[in-house]
Amino acid sequence: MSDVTSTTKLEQAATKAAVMNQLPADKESLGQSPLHHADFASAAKRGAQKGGIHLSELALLGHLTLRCDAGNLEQLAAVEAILGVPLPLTPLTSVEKGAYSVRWMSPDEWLILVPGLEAFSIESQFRDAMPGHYSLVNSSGGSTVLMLSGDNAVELLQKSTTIDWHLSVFPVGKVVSTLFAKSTATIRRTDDQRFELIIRRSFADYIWLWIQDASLEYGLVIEA
Amino acid sequence: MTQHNRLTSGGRIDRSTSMTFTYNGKSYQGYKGDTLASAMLANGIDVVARSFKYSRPRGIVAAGAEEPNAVLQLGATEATQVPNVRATQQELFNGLVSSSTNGWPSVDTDVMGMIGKIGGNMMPPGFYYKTFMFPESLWETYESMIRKAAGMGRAPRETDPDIYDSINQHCDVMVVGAGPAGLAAALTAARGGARVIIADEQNEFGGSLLNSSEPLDGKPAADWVHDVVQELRAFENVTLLPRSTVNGFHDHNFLTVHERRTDHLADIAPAKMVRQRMHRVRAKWVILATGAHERPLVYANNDVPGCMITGAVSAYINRYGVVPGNDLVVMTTNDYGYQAALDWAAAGRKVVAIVDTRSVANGDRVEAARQRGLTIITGSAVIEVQGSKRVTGVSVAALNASGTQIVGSVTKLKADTVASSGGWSPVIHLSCHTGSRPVWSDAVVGFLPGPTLQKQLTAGGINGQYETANALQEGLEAGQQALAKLGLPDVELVLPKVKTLNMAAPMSLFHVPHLKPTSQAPKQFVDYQTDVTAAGIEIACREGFEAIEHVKRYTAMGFGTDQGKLGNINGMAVAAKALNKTIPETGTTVFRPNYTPIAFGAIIGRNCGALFEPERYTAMHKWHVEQGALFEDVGQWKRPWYFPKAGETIQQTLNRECLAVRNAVGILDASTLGKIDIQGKDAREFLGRVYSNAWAKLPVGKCRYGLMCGEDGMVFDDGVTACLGENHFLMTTTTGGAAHVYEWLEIYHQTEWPELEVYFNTVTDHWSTATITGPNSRKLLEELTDGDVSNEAFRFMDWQQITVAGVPARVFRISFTGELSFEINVQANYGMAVWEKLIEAGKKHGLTPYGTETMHILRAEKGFIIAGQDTDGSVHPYDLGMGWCVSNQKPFSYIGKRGMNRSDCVRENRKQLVGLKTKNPKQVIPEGSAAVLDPNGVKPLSIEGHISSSYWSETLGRSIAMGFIKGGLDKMGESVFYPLADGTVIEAEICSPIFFDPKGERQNV
Amino acid sequence: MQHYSGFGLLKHSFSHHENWQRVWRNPTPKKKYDVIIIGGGGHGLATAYYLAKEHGITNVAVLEKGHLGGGNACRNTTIVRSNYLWDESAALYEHSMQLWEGLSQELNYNVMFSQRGVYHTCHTLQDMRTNERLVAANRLQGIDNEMVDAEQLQKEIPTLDCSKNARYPIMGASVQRRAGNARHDAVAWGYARAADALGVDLIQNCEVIDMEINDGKITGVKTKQYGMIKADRVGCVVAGNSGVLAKMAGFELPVESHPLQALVSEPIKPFLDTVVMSNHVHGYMSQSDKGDLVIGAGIDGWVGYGQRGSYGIIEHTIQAIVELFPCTSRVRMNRQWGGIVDACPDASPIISETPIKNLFFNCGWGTGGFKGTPGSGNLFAHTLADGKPHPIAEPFSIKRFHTGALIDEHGAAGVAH
Amino acid sequence: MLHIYCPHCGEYRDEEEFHSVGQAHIARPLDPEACSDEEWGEYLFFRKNPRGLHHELWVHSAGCRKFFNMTRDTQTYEIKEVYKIGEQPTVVVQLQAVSGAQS
Repeated sequence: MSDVTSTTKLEQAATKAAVMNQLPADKESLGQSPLHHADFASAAKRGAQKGGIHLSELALLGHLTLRCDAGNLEQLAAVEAILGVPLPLTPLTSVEKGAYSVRWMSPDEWLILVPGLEAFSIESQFRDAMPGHYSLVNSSGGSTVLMLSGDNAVELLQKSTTIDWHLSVFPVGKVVSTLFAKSTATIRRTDDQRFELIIRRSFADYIWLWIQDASLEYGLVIEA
Repeated sequence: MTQHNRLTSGGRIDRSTSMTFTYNGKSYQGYKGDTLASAMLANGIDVVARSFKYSRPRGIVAAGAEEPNAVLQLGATEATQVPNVRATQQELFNGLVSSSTNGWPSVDTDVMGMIGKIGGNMMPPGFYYKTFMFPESLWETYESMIRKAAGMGRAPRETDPDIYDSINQHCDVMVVGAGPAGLAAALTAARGGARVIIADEQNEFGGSLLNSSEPLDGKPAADWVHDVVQELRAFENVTLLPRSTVNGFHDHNFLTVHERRTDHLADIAPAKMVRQRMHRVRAKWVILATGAHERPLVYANNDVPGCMITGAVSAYINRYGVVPGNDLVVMTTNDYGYQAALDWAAAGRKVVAIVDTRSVANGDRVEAARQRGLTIITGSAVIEVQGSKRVTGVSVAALNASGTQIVGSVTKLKADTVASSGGWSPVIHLSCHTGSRPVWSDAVVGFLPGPTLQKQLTAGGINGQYETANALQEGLEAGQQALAKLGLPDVELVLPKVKTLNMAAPMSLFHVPHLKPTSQAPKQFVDYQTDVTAAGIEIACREGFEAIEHVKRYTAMGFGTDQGKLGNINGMAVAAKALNKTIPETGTTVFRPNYTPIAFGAIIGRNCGALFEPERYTAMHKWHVEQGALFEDVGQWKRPWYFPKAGETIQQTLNRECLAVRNAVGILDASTLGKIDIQGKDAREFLGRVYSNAWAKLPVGKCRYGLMCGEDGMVFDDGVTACLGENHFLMTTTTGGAAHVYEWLEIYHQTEWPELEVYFNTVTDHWSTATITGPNSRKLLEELTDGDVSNEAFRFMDWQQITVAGVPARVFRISFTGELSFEINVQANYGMAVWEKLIEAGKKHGLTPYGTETMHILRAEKGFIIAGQDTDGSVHPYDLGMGWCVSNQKPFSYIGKRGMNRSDCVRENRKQLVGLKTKNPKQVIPEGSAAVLDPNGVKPLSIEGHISSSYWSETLGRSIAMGFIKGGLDKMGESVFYPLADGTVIEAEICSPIFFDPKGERQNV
Repeated sequence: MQHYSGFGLLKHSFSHHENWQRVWRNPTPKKKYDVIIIGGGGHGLATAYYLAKEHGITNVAVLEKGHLGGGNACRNTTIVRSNYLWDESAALYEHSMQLWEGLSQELNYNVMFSQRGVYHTCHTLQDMRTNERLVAANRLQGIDNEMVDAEQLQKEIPTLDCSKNARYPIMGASVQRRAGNARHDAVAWGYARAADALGVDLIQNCEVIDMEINDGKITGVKTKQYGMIKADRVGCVVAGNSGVLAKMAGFELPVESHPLQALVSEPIKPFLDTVVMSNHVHGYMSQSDKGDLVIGAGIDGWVGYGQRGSYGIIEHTIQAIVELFPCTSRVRMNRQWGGIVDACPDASPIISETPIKNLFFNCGWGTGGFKGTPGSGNLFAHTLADGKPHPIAEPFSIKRFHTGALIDEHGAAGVAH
Repeated sequence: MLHIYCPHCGEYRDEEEFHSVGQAHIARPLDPEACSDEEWGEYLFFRKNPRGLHHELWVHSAGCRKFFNMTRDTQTYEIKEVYKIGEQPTVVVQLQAVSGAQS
């Protein structure tokens, strides 16, 4: 475990960065998502089974932040080769294939979600194959994913953000980074009434409190 | 009690649902559909308030948002008290508890009223500026009397049991007002496919149509309203908001709409319901269909209960089935005023006379009154009212053609109600909110909305179009215009047929003359709520307050909770007359949000209590809570402050924690430090530009401390940055400074040096950091790692990738305590697992958790600064004695270099950071204490500096302090003095700030 | 000047108040003045008054583009205090404080200066350190300021939430008991009336549109309504519009003009008998003699001359107030408004010479200009009379932004007010 | 509450997502050491502060985190244009007639 810098196949690669597999062998029992203390599994059993808001957590996924040049065709090709999907270059769009999904975050930034176990492997593939100036950062520990759905999901988002969620301007697949109450979130519409919220670890408890409060009039169903 | 003013039929109330309410402790009945005001009038309640300055009895004047007098206290319990509720806007519910707000012992028999009568003459506008000055010492006594007398309702003394929230809305067209114009506009826009929101302050849509007996398409107007509302409801893209007041119209078509969801149901909101909701609306186009407010006329004793505006009389009769009196005199300058008399007569009560200020009156409504046999007195006015707690009669006299003088003799008539109409003022408030200045129209005799940059259309009464047919037509056109602007298809709308009435021109009259000059006549009120009279305005003008803003401020006109909705135009007219100007020459009056008052709770929504501001937690937060830690707020983070054991004082805890670190090992949750991942071939160059020291040669595997300065050379943050790879660094920042440092790096990269190949990513939340520090820390780590952490294999200021408790970790051998230390960083999902293993394994090594306070003491023993505590934006690295952290050899002029070389920054005698040892080692100088050279000098004393950090050091068995002293670095060994609040003086000796292990040996073992 | 008193009110009541004299004349401007003061706000009027009163210079005109006291003078939240951190500022604001005391009598106009105390609540350890430093400094500067703990604070202000339940529990507060409020309009009008009585010409509706500058020296100003008016010296006291006037003179200032908002509740019965400010949760409140809760908000982050700001500031401010005073949740907000504040990078004002000879600027008071009104006018009058700054004003030169000798009062200036 | 078009995200967002940084186009002197105290002071502190058209630097702090420029009327608050870093404004103050300062 002591090789600090990964050796790169492309000697000319501009970025010489440290990469490490951050997961322990015993990852299942040790890992605690930012909402571990909320114990969604129990809440799903004990709590309401009917309501206008449904909420679940996709815990311990692999979150990778890629920064590179959207105009660099070599980089784009490399990314597509690794992920099997092209980077979404249109602002506020996303692509998804199988267990991989990529969100446009900024003109030179994308957020890639992969199964937790694959983060290191993907990261290593980037280090091996990605040419030119870029950065790739594993941010899996820094955030978690909430899935929000239900008849009142849009209203809850209206209470929490200033974004226009009307389907005519916010179609399925659109993604925004925005303020969520007094925190931030990256929110993607995955279906007419289904949304994916990527939130920061340290704010997770606040957002959990906020969502419970904002759901009061609709009823909140926790899904394991 | 009987509702003796209630009609047996008619109106929009539900006579089958009776409701009980109390007013000033007495119980009354009303019906569902009543407002509190209509129910009070039904019960014959005349006096609803005592006036602010003169304590005169006051009654209900209006039926809507413009009501100045009926401002009541509501609430059945202490926690649900609401001050200053307008009875005309409060729907009646069963169990409503209300009371008047001024008057002692009661509003009916008020002692202050006597004083008002006697002392009133000594209270011209601005009297308080002219008196209460002598003797100077008595001002506070005078003032406390003024304060007790002022104010209206009272705030509750208990916490609000209700909740409020806000919701963000977007639409193509926001229609404000659901009267005929608003409904026509909304329907047109909706049919054209626009996303529409229509809001109205009343419980029902319909606006003026609800108060009127005028048919549409030959049927009651309510039928048409009902059909339109049904159709609007059917559109998926239309939101209907009754009981919702558009209170603010802000820049870029942003509107705040205040919806009252439960105020009509009960004193407290039913379970799970929000009491009020604020809709924050961003509209592509706004259609203002806000209608108009009627103006009363200004005449002597026009505030005696029973004096109303004519539209209100019609509204009470037609909408609520209440006739607010028996014998009515109408005074009007226009045809609309006749309607009240017609409605009154239709309700079967006596119309004493219609006094028309015009010499000729021949419009259709006038004819209708004639045909009904009502007495019409033309060319005359009610010049004075008799009565005190209710009108008993009026004095009528003939006027000259311009209405400026009385030309005939005075006739007295018996009456208990006077309804006056001076015309209507368009409700232009919202159009003013974004700075648009209204424009006077002689034709309308009122102000119209002025030019604006907002995407705004207007329709109906706001444009001076008061006839239903015109309002409907304008609404339709506004809807069509909005559709065209939005690029949506045009639609046709068949408007209901309304009988068009012939109208005679109104007379431009505001202030009715009296036999006596205004200054000597009985009071003629302009603004009821603030007790401003025509005479008062004349005095203000005479004294030189000539700008309308001066007049308003000097007299307080328009500063009430009704914001002068009734009185402002009349006041301007009185001022214009006094100054011999026209109204527009006098100035315009601009309205500001809110249109009507809003509960604080509704403005803040859920951002209160537990949700006031986020609490940020680390991965180990739950453990800290379970261990009974007390927390320090650092930014939004909750950091463990110290971990007391049962029975310990804070100082005992700190002593224990400090000694544990110095003698065994301590553990600190350092996860909150800002962390920024930096990658790219120019990362190293970038670091050299943003830190004051050198970074070119830092090898992979090493860490370095750096200072960050602004372009002014002043230190604003610091931290350790590690070289992870040739082109890869991990920067740490202070907990509070993380966001600022990140934005600062980005701004330089994006705007100044985009050519540098470097990317920054915030990873603060991604890594969890457990710092173990103390002589036993290596032993502890060795137990849990696969790596070689010996001093030979793992040097001070190195970092290594090893596993800790089975979890891959980046471990930094850096020290903020001066002890052997390891900062263990793992992916935060595993932070708790590693922490718990460390705690478990640490038991036998004497591992002690410690918090920020102990961290502060330990670093101060070593003389390490805390940015933000030992810096204040006015010190550069040399002031901190940290010239070693500045490299002037770097080729690039790093940020801060030029700034710290400005003339004031290089002068002698700057305040410099030093250590301070008290002569008496047991004395701890309070932080913040100011230093002087001569404690016996005369104030103001020149301050030599202050104490920035000060603690009891259990390790050293004495107090230690860091602080600033002018030229301190050259004054080692000299004494300074700290005079304290209690009069004692602490003497301290200037010394090095490194109190412990000055050679730094302990961290290198 | 007609004397004002309670007896006068009684006397005039017999003549129905028909015989009160005008508070000020409405003169037509002369061709030339010894001194022209641009800006008829509180500071400008005070400057004119002290020029006439203390320096005997009465051939003075105040040129006001609108009406007297119509800018920030009537838009502020009327807080008066002198507990600033650095010696330079402490001297400036304390000078002002001493003029406040007795001002009503001096002007024979009740400015309702009420020393009901101003508290700064502390919610973090850093807040405590900042305030303890301030208190310690003020004690040596001869300015009253003291710390009170949370328990004592709760006794002194019963409606303030001093419990441990708050998001940022109150740990203590500093209080200056000589601080308080005054009636803003009265200050402007009182100075105007007194200046007018000493012969100063107050010219309303007179907008300066250009300056006559020859060889780097100002000789007059061009006005929209009255054309050129000559002057030996010109003092510019126009707060938010300082940048616009500086541009006329051909230089820039280290100043930006931002919207600053404030709001009032409806008038309610006595609720708060002092002033409470919280830098940390960011809001402050007092109660006016009329009963309104007067609440101050933050400054908008962008340059704005529209006398209005963003609604978000209002929301955040009221959140802070309800956090501090939870039982205000059902109290209702009546009205909001905005002023234009000219803020310096170090949160201290400029009372200074300029690159143009005989042209002087008094600006940059940022969010705290009201309290400075008497002191500012008094020192600026001295500057205009002597052609060089008063010793107390000297550190407040524009030059400090070149040398780096800033007087950073962000900590003490605290919440925008 | 301003409504701001982010040139990077390509849509309007509420002001709350943005942060105004101040006057735009203030380039850091290329050779700071060659600047006098006066010049450095001007760079640090002295600003145009116009009533009217103003070019400002903003950042979409809660969105894409990119900086951009804006031309805005400081009197009416109307946003005339947004443009990316490195670009020049197209809406500018018309050159005024020679100032009366020399008259």
